[in-house]
Amino acid sequence: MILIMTLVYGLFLLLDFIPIYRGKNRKITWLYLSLFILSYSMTVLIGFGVNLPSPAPLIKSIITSLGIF
Amino acid sequence: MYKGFSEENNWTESLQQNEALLRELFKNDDTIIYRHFENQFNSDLKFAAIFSSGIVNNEIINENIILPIVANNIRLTDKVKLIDVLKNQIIISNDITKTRELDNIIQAILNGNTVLLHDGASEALIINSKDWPTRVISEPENEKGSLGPREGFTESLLINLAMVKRKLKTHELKFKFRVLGSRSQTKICICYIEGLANEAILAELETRLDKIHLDGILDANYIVEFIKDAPLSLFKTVGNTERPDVVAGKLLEGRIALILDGTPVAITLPYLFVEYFQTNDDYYNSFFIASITRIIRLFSFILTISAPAVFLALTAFHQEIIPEPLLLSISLSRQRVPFPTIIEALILGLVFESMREAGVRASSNIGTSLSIVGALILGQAAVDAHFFSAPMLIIVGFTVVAGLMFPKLSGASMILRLILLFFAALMGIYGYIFALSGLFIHLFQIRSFGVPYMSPLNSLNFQDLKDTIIRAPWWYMEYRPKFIGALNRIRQSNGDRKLEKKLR
Amino acid sequence: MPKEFITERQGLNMMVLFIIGSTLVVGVTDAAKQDSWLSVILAIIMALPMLMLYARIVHLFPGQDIFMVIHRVFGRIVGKVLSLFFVWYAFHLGVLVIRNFSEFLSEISLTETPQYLIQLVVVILGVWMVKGSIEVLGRWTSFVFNIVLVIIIGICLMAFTETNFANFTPMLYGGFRPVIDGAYSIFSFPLAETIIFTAVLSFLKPGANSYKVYNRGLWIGGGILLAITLGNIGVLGYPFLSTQYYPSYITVSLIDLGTFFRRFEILVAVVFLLCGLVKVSICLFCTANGLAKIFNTHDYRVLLAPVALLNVSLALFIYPSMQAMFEWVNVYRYYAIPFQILLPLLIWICAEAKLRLSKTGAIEKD
Amino acid sequence: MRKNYAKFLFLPLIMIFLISGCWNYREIEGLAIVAGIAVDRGIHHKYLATMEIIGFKPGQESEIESKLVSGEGDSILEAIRNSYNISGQMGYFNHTRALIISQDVAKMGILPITDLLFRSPLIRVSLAILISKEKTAGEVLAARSLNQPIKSFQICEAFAVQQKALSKTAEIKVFEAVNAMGGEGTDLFLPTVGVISNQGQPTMELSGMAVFQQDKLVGLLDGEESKYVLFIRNKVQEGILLENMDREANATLISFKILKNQTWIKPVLAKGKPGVKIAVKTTVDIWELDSPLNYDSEQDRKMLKSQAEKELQANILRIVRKVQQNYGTDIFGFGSQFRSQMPELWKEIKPEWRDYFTQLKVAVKAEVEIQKSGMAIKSLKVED
Repeated sequence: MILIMTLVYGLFLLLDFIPIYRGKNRKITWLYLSLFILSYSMTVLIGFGVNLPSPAPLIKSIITSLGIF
Repeated sequence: MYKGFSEENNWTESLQQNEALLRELFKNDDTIIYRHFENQFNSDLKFAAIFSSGIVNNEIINENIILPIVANNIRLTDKVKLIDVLKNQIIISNDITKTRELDNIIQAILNGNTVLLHDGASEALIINSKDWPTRVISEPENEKGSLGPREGFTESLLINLAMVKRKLKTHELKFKFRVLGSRSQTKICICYIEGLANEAILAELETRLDKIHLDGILDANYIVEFIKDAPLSLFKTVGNTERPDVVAGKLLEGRIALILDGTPVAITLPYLFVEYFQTNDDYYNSFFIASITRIIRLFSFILTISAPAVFLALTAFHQEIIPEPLLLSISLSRQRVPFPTIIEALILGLVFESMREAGVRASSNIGTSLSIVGALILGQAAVDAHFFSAPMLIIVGFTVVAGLMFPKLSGASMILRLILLFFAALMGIYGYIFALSGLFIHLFQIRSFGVPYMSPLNSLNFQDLKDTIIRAPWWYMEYRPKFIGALNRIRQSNGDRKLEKKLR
Repeated sequence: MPKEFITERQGLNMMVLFIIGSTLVVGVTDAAKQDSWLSVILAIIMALPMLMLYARIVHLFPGQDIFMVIHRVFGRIVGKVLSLFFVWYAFHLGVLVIRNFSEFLSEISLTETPQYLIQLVVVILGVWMVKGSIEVLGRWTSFVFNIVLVIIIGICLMAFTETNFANFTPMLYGGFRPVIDGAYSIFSFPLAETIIFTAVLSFLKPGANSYKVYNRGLWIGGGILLAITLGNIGVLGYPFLSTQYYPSYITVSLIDLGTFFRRFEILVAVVFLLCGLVKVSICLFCTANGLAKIFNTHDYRVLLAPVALLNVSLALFIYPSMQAMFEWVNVYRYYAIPFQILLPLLIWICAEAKLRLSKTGAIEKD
Repeated sequence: MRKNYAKFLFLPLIMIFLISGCWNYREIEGLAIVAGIAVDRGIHHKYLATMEIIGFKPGQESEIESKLVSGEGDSILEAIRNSYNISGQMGYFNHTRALIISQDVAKMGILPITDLLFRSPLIRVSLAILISKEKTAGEVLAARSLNQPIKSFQICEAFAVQQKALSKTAEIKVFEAVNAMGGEGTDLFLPTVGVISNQGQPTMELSGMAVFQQDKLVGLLDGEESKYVLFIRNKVQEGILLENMDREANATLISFKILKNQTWIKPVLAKGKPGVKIAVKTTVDIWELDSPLNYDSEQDRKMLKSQAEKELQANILRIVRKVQQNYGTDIFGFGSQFRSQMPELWKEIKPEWRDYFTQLKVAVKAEVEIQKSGMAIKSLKVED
């Protein structure tokens, strides 16, 4: 999984990011990279079997605590 | 071009020197003939006719150039130069120019004109004596029709233009000439009907043509690859045809045609996806038959790109969809077949494609025996030997046959078939749908000269569909296609044959 | 970049496919059992004023999407925070749809194919589509719409032959409460999810009517939902229906046309694929567009790819299992209240007030 | 540039394909297509599952043949999986048409089996469930079939024949079984299949039905009795109706061909007690008459009609009584009729429905409409 994901991310970097990088808009470049690295690191962590905290139970507990559910 | 030679001072009044200059330029080109002759009444008047043998009309040179000059008693006055006398009084030709530009002279010789020099003049006369060897007008092999005009373009630009002109006798039909290719000096002609063709598209075409810097243009495709949109796409965004009637039809729809010298193919643009499925025969046949065949063509296209993929998806992923009798018979025929279905499909596809290619390249006598060997013997033997399964053979064979319906799409459909096959092998029918979605996304993305490529198909409303999936009767097609002929939408009055009236 | 436009028809088609997208297979709630078709009707009526409100927001500021509206109404700082809320909602919705998508496919057929692969393919197609501009999405949608419509009408007609009308009786056996309960579920998923379209319909051609799009989209999409629900109940009946996660798929699998033409359930999967793709694309578009507006960049397209990849990453671990996913549908109806009802209401009130107060900046009304 | 590079996104997809291969890809000829499953009590374990697999005889002209594989296990899934060990092939259940359950197993309860069936995405919910009349279910699959090499498919064809010509039993699909078990006010019945001797060889035969209380088998009905159950369930489409005409002490047997049948069940409340009115309307043709009588006069025809009606009413009533007294399970779905037509009453009587059912007053009104008498004007007469 990590292999395939890395490949896909790499290709995105190659095909999608390079033109943006060349566009010399630093804000976009940083925004792009930060989102990109965030998602990649999540993927890698999942690939290594780390249990990431999902937002779904959190939202559920918030709603339950509000007492509607 | 030839800058080194076109220095003004090289061209003199001396015939000998001028000829020497030309001989230097055309060194080692023995097709250039230097014919010297004199006037029979005044042997001081020495002339030389220079032309390239083989592409000139000997009769014109003999009868209209040499004969009058030799036979006439040329009287010279001081007021008039000899060269003007020749031009205006002696030489019988409809196209004659006076020049002192070396460039023009060289071009003239190469184009088959005759250059007349005479001693004591610093100018030369260029007399039209072109007579290129041309093919007779015949029906194009690749775009045959069962009805309608039988003529096809030849390699001669002027003959081609003549054929188009004959069909559209209007002063609004415009021909703009251009020369492209630094070495080939190919003449191209932009044809359009003023008032119908979109000016913006015309301007866009001109700017794209301006950007071409090629040294030789031997075929229309040399230009097509420069001017087409989405250059990496499998699909053509610029059309081509070998038939003058098709060109005339497209011009009437407001499209622009590009006719090149030296190739029997005209380019039409903008080109839309539906044009793959329109043939000239559609318009000459009854509209019922034309509509049915057009629908069949559309289905065949879908089948030809997707049959192997769907078959693979069904047999290797979704066996639950196949009804039991069919499932059992497919399963039965695949017993003892060594290859996986996907490999089978790929190999068979390759075999059939190579057979098709061989059929195109081989001479026509071999073609029939090729089909017998290929289709009958190989196919039968392969199934008997449990090398391939019969259903796969049927599917691939059908695919190739259906693909023959679209000679213009054959390359694209082969690649599409392969891509769809890959995705079907990855995720079954879902992979196939994904790939097909991708294909349509691509088709919806590209444009041809600003016109969306899938134009009438993306909004399936009836007005625009009259000439796409079906071919409506002529009297019902009152408007030109909206996306192209927006300038002058009304094609015709309905000839007093409204559909409503007909239906009554 | 030249301004992109979608036509009214394309907007309508998008909305219909968006509404029937995931609900087609997941099925509407079964709180009301054999009366859930009543829930659908009720939900449509409930959603009508809400959707008109969304249409009003679009209409008040023609050519400006919800993020621009928020920005204009609430100013920079508050606007950005509120925009972030919407971006999160669109993003989260995209995650849910992607997860639904891959769960469905991996359940019915691609059992061994890893889900992330399916998600990746979907997302890549979505990115590709939206990258070609919202126009491509519109054209593609209206092309697909016809196919989807034909399939759904065909399926409904065929299902009609297998329908057992006894399955509908008795009406209102469990009372009216479950019906309302179910109606609210359908309201929040999928009808009021069309709040997303406040960011899409700003691309409508000038002169197009956003009310019309919302109104017709609701009726057509809701009508299709109703037809599907009726078919499911009529063919399968309770209690079997309540045991199934993907009732439409099972319903269609029971349809036979003769002995050879059977097993049309693949068509359901195909329709779901197409609708899901539209839904994912719209969510992607909204997320990227909103992010671009928050960070003051003009081209949303550059952000599509990272947003899509982030979608996939989150979709991978948002639910531990399929049961959790379906359980979450119950949470979702409460979770969605602020995004579907409260925020739009707030925006609408403030926007009206702002427009009334500052006549100078007012947009001429028709 | 930006406009066109997007299509390169196809590349990663192709690459994914290249490095990952295909997960769900399975060749069609490698499938062990399971046509039918028979579930029995095992010797060492709880269940013994016998599967009929479609096999192919090798040879130049390959042929289809039926193969049986069985395995034991404490759950059905385990039993099925254990059989893979013997055949060396994974079973493919998407084309499974029939599931035959032995009576022993059915007495223990079929809930685990149906659960497996509707849970699995691989098994179709249109699969037919049957109960074996023989000692074991495996026997049925081991019997010969005449037309189809695959016995389970033969069973399905027999169901079609039943529907068209006999109406002695009816196909119950998984989802119908689940609805009958889990629905309010109805109980489950399943068709039964047995082995009879045909030309000296054991052959499978479809007839009769098994009656269930909740998910447990409580008894069997023969073919004739089940026909009248189907009459009440409004599931008779075509078939034959044999009537014994007791006319002037001449026992006469008439075969009617049922053309059309419609049954209405109306729950009523008579004197505070729930009851049921059954109205049957049947259209028939006379097809076989074993007496010289002709029934061509108006009076004769009327008499024939009333006789037939009486006979039908008596038969229907008899089966209702039998089920009420012997089994006490509502295979007729009377309860569901109360539920849909008198929901308020149903809410009251639902908890004690079984008691109510056994004492339910049932009134039957049958109407037989004789349409034609075939092509013959009169019956054959044998002259002395």
